[in-house]
Amino acid sequence: MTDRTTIDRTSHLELEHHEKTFLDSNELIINMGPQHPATHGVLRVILKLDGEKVLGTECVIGYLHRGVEKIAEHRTYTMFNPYVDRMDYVAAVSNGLGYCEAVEKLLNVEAPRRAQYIRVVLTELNRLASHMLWLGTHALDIGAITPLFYTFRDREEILKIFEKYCGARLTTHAFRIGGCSYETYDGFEREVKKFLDFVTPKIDEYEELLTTNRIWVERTKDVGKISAKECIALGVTGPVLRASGVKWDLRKAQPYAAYPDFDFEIPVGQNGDTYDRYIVRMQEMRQSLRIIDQAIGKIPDGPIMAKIPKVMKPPVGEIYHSIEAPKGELGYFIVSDGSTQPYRVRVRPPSFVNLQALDMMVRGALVADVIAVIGTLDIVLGEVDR
Amino acid sequence: MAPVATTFFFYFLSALTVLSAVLVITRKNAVHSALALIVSLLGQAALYLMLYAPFVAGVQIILYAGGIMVLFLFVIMLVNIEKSQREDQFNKQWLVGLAAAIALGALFVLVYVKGRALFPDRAIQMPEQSNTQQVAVLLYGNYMFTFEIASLLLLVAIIGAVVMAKKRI
Amino acid sequence: MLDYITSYLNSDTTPGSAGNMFWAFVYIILIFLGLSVAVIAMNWLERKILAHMQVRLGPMRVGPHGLLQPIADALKLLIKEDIMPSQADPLVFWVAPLMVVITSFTVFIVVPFGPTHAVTDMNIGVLFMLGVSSLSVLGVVMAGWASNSHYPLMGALRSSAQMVSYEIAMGLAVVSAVLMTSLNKDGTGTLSMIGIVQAQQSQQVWFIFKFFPLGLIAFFIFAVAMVAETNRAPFDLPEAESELTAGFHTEYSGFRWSLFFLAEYSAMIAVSSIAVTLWLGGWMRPFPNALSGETWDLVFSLVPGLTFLFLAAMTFYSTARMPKHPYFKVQTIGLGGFGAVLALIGVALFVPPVRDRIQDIFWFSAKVALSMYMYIWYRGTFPRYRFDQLMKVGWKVLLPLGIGVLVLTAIAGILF
Amino acid sequence: MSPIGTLHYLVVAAALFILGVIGVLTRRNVVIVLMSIELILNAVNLNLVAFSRIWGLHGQIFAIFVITDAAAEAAVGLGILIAFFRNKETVNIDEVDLMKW
Repeated sequence: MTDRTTIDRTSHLELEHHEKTFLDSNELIINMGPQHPATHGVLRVILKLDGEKVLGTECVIGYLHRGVEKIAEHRTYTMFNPYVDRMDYVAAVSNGLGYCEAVEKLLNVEAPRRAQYIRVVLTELNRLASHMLWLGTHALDIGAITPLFYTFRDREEILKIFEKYCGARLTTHAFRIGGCSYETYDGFEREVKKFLDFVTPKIDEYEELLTTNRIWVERTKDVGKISAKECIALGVTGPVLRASGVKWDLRKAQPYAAYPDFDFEIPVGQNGDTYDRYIVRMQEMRQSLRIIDQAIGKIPDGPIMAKIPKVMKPPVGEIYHSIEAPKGELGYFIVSDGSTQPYRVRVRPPSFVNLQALDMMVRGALVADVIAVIGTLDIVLGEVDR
Repeated sequence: MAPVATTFFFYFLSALTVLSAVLVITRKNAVHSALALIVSLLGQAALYLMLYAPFVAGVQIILYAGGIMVLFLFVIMLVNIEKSQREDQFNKQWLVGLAAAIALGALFVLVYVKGRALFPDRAIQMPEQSNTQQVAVLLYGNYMFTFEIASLLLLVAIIGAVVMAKKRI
Repeated sequence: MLDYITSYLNSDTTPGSAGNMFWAFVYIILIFLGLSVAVIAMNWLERKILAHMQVRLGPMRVGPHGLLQPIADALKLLIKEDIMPSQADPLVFWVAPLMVVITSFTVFIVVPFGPTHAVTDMNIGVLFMLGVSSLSVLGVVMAGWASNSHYPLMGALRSSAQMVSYEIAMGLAVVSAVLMTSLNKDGTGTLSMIGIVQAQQSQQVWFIFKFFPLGLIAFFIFAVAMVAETNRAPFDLPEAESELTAGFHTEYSGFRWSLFFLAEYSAMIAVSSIAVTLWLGGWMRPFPNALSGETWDLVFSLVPGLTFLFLAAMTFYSTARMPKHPYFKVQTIGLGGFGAVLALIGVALFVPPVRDRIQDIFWFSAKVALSMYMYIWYRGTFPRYRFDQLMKVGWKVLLPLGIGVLVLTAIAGILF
Repeated sequence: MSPIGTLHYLVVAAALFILGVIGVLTRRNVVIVLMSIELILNAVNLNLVAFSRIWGLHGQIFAIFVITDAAAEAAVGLGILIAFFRNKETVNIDEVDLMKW
């Protein structure tokens, strides 16, 4: 993608609009980003505008490229583990879970039950944190500044739990191949339960501010519509897909970790517009709370690490394992040549794939909608660029 | 209100008005012209105030400076002016323009000399505090029909402008 | 000369109407200073109030509770490098902020802080205020154009369309209030700001409650339109941070930017004072006829002093709660001093001659302050409108509503 | 009575009128031509208001009507300008030489 854009960034934009528009010579080409308050990092969107109307977009990415996949080829399986935290840095726990489970599958080991329960609790907490951050920034983009501070206040509690558990707040590196790095600290269950009681009314508070807010509904209803068919064609996953009415969640479709043990629902929207995505994510936050509530009560006793060799040499072969990250399907494709280092690691990041839908969603909309749609896609540039 | 320093303000304002009118027709950049025109219009509004016509002055500010000039600036921004700035700004008719100006000036002088009696140097005392009320009485009394026609004219202008500027209807 | 100065003191008109230039200048300077102080205070209050709405503290470092923060900001802006883009149009770039700031200060010459506390009383007061404040859009448009950059240009286009659209609804609401002034024996209305308040006085009702709910609806239309007119949330599209980075003043920095800032806040105060004058009884105290009589007059005349004493008490409470660490010694003393100044003002406001003169100004300012608080509240609550929705609200909701209210007010005026 | 009489205002108005005529006749930019027309209309207004001091308020009423017309003229004129610019990509008045495209 980057290559193509360096050659000719706007040619395909020109081709698709033969019809004459208002003051043709004054079509504006605007560079939104990489330094822009609403592009969630360093996304650069080239907008072709007719007044306020968007005629086409082109995403230029790679400003945060660190070559994570290449780095993997020169690290042992264990050494690469912390790197995945740096991809989707607001959902580092999910990244770690996906990688660890993929390698475990390659090694043919399974993490002990206790470790899997801890994993579920932490991953769902992380999903909450990610959705909270999304809600705050998305609302900020649309102009509501207050929800940002509310969500950050509550996300802080989650980060405190992470910090107590593993010492890090953002790039947690909470799991190890074969289990968890750390045993839970004293009072872990009590604190998580306290957090659940604390956060449940808070989610109502966010909804009170936004769900029936006239301006919020007008700004999000019928904005950035995408149908289920288009979603599937583009490979869009996660809440964006579910808001279009497809009941697809890897936690149910291909259960992993301890998810089969829990009872939860997959929230689904109908219209596939920004408002539905908002509702779906809000519902998902409640479902996450439900899962945590079930899991935290019955964390089994036992070891937290499976028996894995000190020097990891997976058998020759390849594996694709994907999990439901907060933003969609996060997949790891790992090829092993039998040595201590992976031959190739390919990450299927949800943000990168979802970002493809941007152009389709904003064609013919207004500039303000581009901001709303970038927000609703919930991209993290660390993950898009890797 | 007792007028203060009428002579000074008259000469100051009329100099401002006329000089900015000169700038309007000589500036290369259309935005600069518009800026000068705004100054000229505001100067005229002040002159209206000196002529005890506060309502006209208010209308001048709110409609001309606040409405029409915004429209002008809006259109200048829409049309590509960099190109038009590189072109020659004046056409070949400057001779005609000069002749017209001289002829008009001569006409004005002539009219003044011949029709001096038409300008009695008296002024009726205008009650400034009730100017708006009196204008309103005239506007909705004697000139009611004209007023309605003016509103019709505005309606036609709205429709005309929309038809002209819209891409397709 | 001294006679000229003292002769005005017993006059019962504004210095402008009395033709007394000395006092007119004094009033202009007083208003200018008061406005600057109000803008500085507003800056601090907005940040503090917004912060407390958003579960944070706001400025806390510069001075006790960040009281000196606006001054520090002003200093920073003044000594900051004033950047002009190389491709900008220097003249227009230079004139635009001046235009905005001059227009938003000029309107204050007709704002009546009291029956005699205005620079002048114009026959066309309201028209003058609306007209001059509508000139600020020219400055905005010029700023956007002169920056020679896409974001400012889009901000300028948005702003010109927005301001021109909302002016119409605003004008209709104003006309329906002006119509109410003509409901007296001789049937002559007035556009004069002082005349409008006097009309409310003689009709014994604030126009917001007149012909309920017509006055209320007109006030509502004005209240919405004035937010749009001053480019504040939720109508802050011309400077929408998340869309156009900073809209029309993206390329401005330092002193010129601070002029835009100054103009925005004084424009907010200006439109608020129009609303207060037209609908909220201007300088009149609450319930002037229901709670009339000497006793109530006395009670209400104590309110300004009590307000300041209350503020002082709050300040002293915060002073007592300051950390006892020696590091905070200067700040604690400063806060206590500030409280002492407030208390002193409060006590001074109880002295009968001062008390009588300050009454009108206090009630007017209190109503304006309430309106300013609403501005902050909107900003903390609402998301931003989209451009087409903004236009829809302006043309399809407020304009028909305004026409309807105008017609109904006229009918009600004939019937009752 | 101040030394400034009606005549002074008429002279200013005449100067504005002449400047407007020169602008209309010599400029090539349509926008500036339209602005010059505004100048002419304003000169007329100044005359009307100046005369209204002698013969009563009717001049001011006429000035208001002229301002109304100016608004209508500006709207239609700028509409035509945009239509013209869309087709010819220029604002040069010398190139307005066709009645229809």
